[in-house]
Amino acid sequence: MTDATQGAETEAEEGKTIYDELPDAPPKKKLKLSWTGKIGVALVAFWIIMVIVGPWVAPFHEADIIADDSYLGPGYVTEGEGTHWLGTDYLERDILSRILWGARMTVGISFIATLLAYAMGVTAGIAAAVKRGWYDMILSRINDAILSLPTIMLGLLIVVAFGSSIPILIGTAAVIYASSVFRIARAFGQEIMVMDYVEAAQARGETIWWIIFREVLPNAVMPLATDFGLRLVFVVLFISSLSFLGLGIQPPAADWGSMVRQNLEGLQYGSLAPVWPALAIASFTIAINLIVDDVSAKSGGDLAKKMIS
Amino acid sequence: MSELFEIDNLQIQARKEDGTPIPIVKGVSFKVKAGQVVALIGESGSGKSTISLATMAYCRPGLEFPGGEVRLHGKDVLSMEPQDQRNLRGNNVAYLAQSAAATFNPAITIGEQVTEAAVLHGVLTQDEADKRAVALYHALELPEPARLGRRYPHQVSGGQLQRLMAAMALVSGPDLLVLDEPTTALDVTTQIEVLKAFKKVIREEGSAAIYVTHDLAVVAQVADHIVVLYSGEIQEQGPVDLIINNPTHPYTKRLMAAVKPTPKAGMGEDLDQQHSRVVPNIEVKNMTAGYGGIVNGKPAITVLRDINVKIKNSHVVGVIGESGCGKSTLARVIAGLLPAAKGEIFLDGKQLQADLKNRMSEELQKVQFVYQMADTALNPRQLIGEILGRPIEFYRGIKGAARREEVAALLRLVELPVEFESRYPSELSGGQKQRVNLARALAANPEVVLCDEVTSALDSIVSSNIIILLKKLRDKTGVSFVFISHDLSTVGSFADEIVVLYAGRVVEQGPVDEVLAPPYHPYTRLLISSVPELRVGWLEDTMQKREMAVGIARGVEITDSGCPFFNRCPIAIDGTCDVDTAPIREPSPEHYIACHRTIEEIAEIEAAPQQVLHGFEVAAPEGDKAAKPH
Amino acid sequence: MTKSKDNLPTIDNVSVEDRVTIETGLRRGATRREVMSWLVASGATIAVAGSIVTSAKKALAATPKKGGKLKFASDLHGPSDTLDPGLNTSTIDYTRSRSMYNSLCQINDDLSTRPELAEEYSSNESVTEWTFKLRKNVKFHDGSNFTADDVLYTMSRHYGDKSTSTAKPLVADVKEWKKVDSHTVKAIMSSPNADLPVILGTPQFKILKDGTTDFQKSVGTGPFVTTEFKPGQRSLHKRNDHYWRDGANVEEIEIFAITDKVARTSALLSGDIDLMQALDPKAIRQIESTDGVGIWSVASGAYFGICAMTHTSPGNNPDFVKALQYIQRREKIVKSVLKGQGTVGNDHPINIAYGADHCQELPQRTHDLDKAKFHLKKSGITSAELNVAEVGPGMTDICLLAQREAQKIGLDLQVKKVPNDGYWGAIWMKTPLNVVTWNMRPTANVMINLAFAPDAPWNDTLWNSKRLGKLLVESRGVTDLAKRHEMYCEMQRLISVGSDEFPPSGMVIPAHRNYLDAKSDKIEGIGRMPLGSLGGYEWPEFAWRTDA
Amino acid sequence: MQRMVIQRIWIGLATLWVVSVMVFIMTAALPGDVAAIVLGQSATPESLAAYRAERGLDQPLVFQYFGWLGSLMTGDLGISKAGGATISSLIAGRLYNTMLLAAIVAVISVPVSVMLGLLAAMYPGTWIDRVLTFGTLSLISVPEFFIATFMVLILAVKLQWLPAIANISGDETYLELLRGLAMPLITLIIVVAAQMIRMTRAGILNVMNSPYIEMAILKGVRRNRIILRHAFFNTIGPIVNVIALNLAYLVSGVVIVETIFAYPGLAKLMIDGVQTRDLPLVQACAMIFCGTYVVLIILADVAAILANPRLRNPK
Repeated sequence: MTDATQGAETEAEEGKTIYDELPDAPPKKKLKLSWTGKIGVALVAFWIIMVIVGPWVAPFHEADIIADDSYLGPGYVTEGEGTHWLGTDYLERDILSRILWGARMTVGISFIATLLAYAMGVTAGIAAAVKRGWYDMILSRINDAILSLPTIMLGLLIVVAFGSSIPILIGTAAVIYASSVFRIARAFGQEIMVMDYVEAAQARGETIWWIIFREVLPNAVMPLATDFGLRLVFVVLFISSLSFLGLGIQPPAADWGSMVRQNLEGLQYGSLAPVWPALAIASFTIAINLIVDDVSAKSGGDLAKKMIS
Repeated sequence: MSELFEIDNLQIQARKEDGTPIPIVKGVSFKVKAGQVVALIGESGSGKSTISLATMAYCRPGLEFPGGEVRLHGKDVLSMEPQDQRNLRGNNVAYLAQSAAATFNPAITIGEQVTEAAVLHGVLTQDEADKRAVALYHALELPEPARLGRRYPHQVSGGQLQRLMAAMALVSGPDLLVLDEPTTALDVTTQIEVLKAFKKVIREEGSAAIYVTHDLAVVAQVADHIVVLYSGEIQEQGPVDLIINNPTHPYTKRLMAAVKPTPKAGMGEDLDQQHSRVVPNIEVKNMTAGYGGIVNGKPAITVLRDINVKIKNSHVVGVIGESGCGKSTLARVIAGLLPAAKGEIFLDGKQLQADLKNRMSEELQKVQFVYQMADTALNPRQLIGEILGRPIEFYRGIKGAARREEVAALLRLVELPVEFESRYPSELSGGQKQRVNLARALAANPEVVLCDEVTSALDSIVSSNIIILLKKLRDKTGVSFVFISHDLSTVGSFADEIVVLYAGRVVEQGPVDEVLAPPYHPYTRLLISSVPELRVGWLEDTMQKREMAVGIARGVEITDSGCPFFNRCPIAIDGTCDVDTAPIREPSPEHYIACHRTIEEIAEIEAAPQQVLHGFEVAAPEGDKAAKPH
Repeated sequence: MTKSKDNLPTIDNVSVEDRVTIETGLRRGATRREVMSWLVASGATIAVAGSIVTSAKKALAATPKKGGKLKFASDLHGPSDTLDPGLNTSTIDYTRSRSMYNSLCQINDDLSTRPELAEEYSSNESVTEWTFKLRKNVKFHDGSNFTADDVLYTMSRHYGDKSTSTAKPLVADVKEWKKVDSHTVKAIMSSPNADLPVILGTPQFKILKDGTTDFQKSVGTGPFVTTEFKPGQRSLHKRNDHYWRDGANVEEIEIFAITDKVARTSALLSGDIDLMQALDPKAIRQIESTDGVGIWSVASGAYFGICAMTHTSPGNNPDFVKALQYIQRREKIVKSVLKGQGTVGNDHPINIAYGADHCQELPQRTHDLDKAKFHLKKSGITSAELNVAEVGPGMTDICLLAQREAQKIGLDLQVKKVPNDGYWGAIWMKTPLNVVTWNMRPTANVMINLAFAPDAPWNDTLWNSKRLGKLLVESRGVTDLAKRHEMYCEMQRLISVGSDEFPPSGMVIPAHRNYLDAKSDKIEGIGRMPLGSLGGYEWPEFAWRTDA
Repeated sequence: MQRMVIQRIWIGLATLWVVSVMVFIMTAALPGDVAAIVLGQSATPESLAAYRAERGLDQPLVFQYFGWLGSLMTGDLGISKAGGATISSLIAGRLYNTMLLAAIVAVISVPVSVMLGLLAAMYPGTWIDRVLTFGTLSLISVPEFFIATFMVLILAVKLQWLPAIANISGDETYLELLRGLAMPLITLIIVVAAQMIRMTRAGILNVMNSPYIEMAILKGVRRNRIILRHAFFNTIGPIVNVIALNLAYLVSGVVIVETIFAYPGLAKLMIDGVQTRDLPLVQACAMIFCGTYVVLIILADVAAILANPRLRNPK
């Protein structure tokens, strides 16, 4: 044994007691939401609560046709029935109640649909990134095909073919948006596939499923989560635009999109009937985007702030 | 000398969730005189990079300056107006980052990036700047200086980029140069090249510099003054020769100890003959491998040619060579990650399938691969317990409590606390991650562990600790190691046998003591003399050596015919070496050298070192050296 | 700028009968006082009578001006737009046809007929043979003369397997079309039918030029020449300067559709169009409260129906049908859904708009949850699925009202909304409970024949009443009005209530709707013929601009 | 790069084919056929049969498909099963209209939104950024038919400045055309610009993490130059991609705008086609849409390559 290595060893022994290896970087700060982000969280929370309790807190049943007249202004009182805080719609129904009931439809359905879209899109997308070859080729082509057609067209085709029941609506939205999720998931998947730990797992002889769900997916969660928010917004708007073709959620069930749609005439003589549901949609979608904005592009923003003009 | 630059009780801190400060730099003070090179040394996490950035009144997002002053020409830069701070950056103070590859903007030409600062700060007009840049390219001995400016970063080599960084920093003739680990990521040969260039231009430009590194040997070559840092505090500082020749502080001693010794015979250990067998663990027979489609046993891009390697069990075979010589490829081929185009691989005498997809589980289990970068090798979303537990369960079917026990045992084996099983990789330091990385390979109860550059990315101290660990592991477990590295001294101190790869061919192989003792293959020679010594003036001395003259100036060229080292070999025979494949000479049993020169010739040339039989005089950079700062 | 209009009834919303009396009276030059006295006698207040007469006078007074361009927006168009009258199904088709073709006979606002291309027409005693004398010197747009051959060719398109005509059944009882001479044709009937002239007045029987097959640019004898026809986009119609009679007031008509009803209304309000079809009742207020535009509402026999198929459950259970009929809030529907532009229905198609054939004796069915509960209990049915498409403006809402009422009597009526396209092919007459809407037909007989006759191809509920079939055929020959009224009354009772031996038709008809359209005040001369939008699509020839 | 483009074109053709099959199957799966729809309530078994015979709908679907595919190869789009007009005559004018609208929107919205996006990225967290962020957010968060109708009521009905509908027919003067297009344009610009602004901003801020930006800061480079020279050039790839997708949407996805403004464009035509089960028509539109998408994506990739020297000129 030479002195050098000898020395190194002894010193190192002693060194370990005095000088531990230092952590590489100062502890990373968990991201803290800005005030806009907090507003977002609050609003989303509110609507989620409404999804659950909406029908019970609503003054009327969504389908009650009880008001004295259509397009009544906010605060009108129908004798023996009650106050219409946000007025009434074209069919003499209470708007506030319909919005509260509608949360269930709009928020609930969009949420489930988006979840489904992710289940499908992510699995297929990452699988494509992992398996490559023909599997990838075929999936990608089908995917392109779906992407290349206007969403509302596909919506029309599917809904008309199978009727616009709620399950069908969910399925439709899910399929359509799964394709865009597929694209993203595949991209992230390919990024992660080049990581050594994935190769290590392959070298170990792990199954494709282990690689997809244990090695790749967990590392794609964060970026996908932010995209989830945006996707959810698109689904909300997609379903309301379906209602434009009369294919959305069907009456008497209230959903915000069709509420806007059916009361549009109201606008023509200054009724707020269509404005309220529009606000509901906006409040929900904006809220989600506020959160997403806050989560994503934060660090980038920090560095950008250090720029001096 | 006047105080050019002064750091006075500098403090830098981060903040926790709840806003309570975490000090990163705890009241550091030192001075830099004009023309002086001050080295900040310490292992990663010592805050040396953070301090170096503070010289430009800059700190990374999440950090802040609670107190202290950073004075340039007596003026505090931290309290300056943002405008003035900006005018300072890239003008009075210039920065060279660790990884040039990352810090060059891929979308902008080199020329523009190099001259940008000078032009923006109005120091020079674009033409002047361009001229000056070309001059600096000359000074830094970069190829084709005239055309270099029009190229894009991805079109030049890592070593060249690193030097271009220097050009970028120097173009506006800064008073102070800040170099952050500028050579750490480089091959020994490249490192010398870059060091030499840096030292030269710093001298010529006469600007002061702060040189941040963890490698004392490097410091000894460039610095006048040394500041030793540990966890944000100065441990010791003083003139270079003082610190180098008699360090007083224990931490400095420890740094010294971690410096790689010059590779020489006998630096390794005699291996105990326990659990040795007749059949080698792994035997690679005239294997050829590479990338791209394979046409009759020849891949589109051939990386390895006719490789023959034996790995006796419980032996350590060191594979050495410059980056791109194919040493990692060799490991990947053995692991089956890259199917060989030609040749066989035997495990315990049984032939292995080329592609790991066709290998049986137990074969996979016996051969384990350890990646260079623990960061990418450990799944950041899995707990250490999971990372180590999975192979245990997968290969050995051990589950539940038994599995946890095994994991604990492994952690103890690699000298990590057992609690780590419930942590994520990101919560560990580089060294600790590398230990986990090793532990995962061992978790499979392998016979052979292939270590790909496992110490290259680590600080000297940390890596020396890893080596110590590896030695213990080999003795405890009787596992054979293939230890791949570009660092000859590390290999020398650990391996039983050495394989020297050059441009995808074995140029020399044999028992460590044989290889590290004359007669050397010229390339081995070059590698040995490239390992920096902890001695002031070593750089100058070694640059006088013959092998450096041609060896350093040129890059690797993959050739189909002849000896690939031809163009960098000081003793090559024109018309032979560049045409015929070199014959294999066997100076002693199991020691092979591939060279056209006979052992005798080599020996006698070694005896008379100075004459250059082939190639060039010590390459003197052409063009005007008169690029003076304004 | 809005102005409030007094809510006194105008000529627009008195019953067809009264209207006809008033208008014909005024035409015959009766004085204002005379007419008012009739009205007051029939129970109207002076004020009411006054306003009615005023509006009626206004309608008649002005004399048309020539010239100007007219933009008309319909509610639907698409690639299936066609100039082939035989395939006409949508308002936009009917309107285009009307502007470029003529019929043999023309239907008056009071549903009587007058000659058009037929100079005169008459039948024999037994109404088994009709003779049509054709107008001479009528020219087609391409200059060729109109002769009997054109008539025969046109009629031939409504017979045989190759025929795609949508009006085949209407003329099924014409055995043969005979050419007597170049300008005389005879129709030989298989059974007596006094209504043939009226039937020939319906859009499908517009007269084509002999041998016409290409309908992309077809020629007719009509008041306008089609100069541009882009299916699903628009069509332009220039005044036919060689028109055989003095008609066609405006210089040019542009016909297209704005499928979005809100946009359509906006276009009228902003003055981008002069005339719009299918005004959404929701928008009435807006139109009424805006200067320069007004609604054009014509009371008619058009109706909304909920069809309970009689061949299967639940429709084959008369009590269920009764329950369904008793839960209808008919007044509420007229008020809330139709915004007043309609009349309550009595579960049979023949309302007051059919004049004498309407059966006042039949008691009006009312909203009565107790009876409904009773019948539902008796039927033992607790849930049913109703397939709904928005086949007419308000259909869905009507069903929603029914659904709420159904809940109250313990009937779970699931309203399943289905898309309009494909409805007629896939849902109507195929699912147990569905909805239908019918335009008014020229006569009660035609109406019942189409939708209730045992052998009718469009028998909504597959209701098979021999008795009704018998009455239907007999009534055609009957000339004694009292007898005729009695027969029609029985038919209506059969359909609505049924008789001891026969169950009712299974049709629930809660309301009849007005044809509700809107126009700019600058447009006059829009008729009130109640067989279709804007006066039975008759307007192109008669409309004129006050600002021309 | 040529290789890449050629390869992409093949992939594009494959996609087109998949679309044609998909659309065909889906449309065929819809309840009712052209005949049933066209004849509607007044259909009788006989008239249905007659109609089908007349329009060749009585052949098996597979024959119909390959018949269509065959004539497509010869550039013949076939005849509308619903109206009997040739598909090309139905499409010609509308294709022009659609492209006209899309083009104008693109010309205006792309540069504007990219600039605004850059602006937002340059001053993150400032009021400019917040205003832009919130503004764009609100705009993408409301159904477009609400925005459109609202505008009609204000600009057309109340103020009577602009026509409420844009049923252009080609014989307008430029002024009329402009007035007619005004509101559809505004609506679409709002919709797509909001998207592109957000994406641009996000893209830039994403790149801001990279070491070479820090290096630029340490060289004392000005903010504007960091964004425009250092960050932007490395973001072009993703941004162009987003733009491409938005343009594709402008060609195929603007049903609602076309409906509300009675604008004779392709999207609405395809909807009509589906609603009348007019297979050849639907197919033709689908092909145009898919084709546009494919071309745009290829262009985006090419642009990305041109913007990235690493791909443009390899070692």
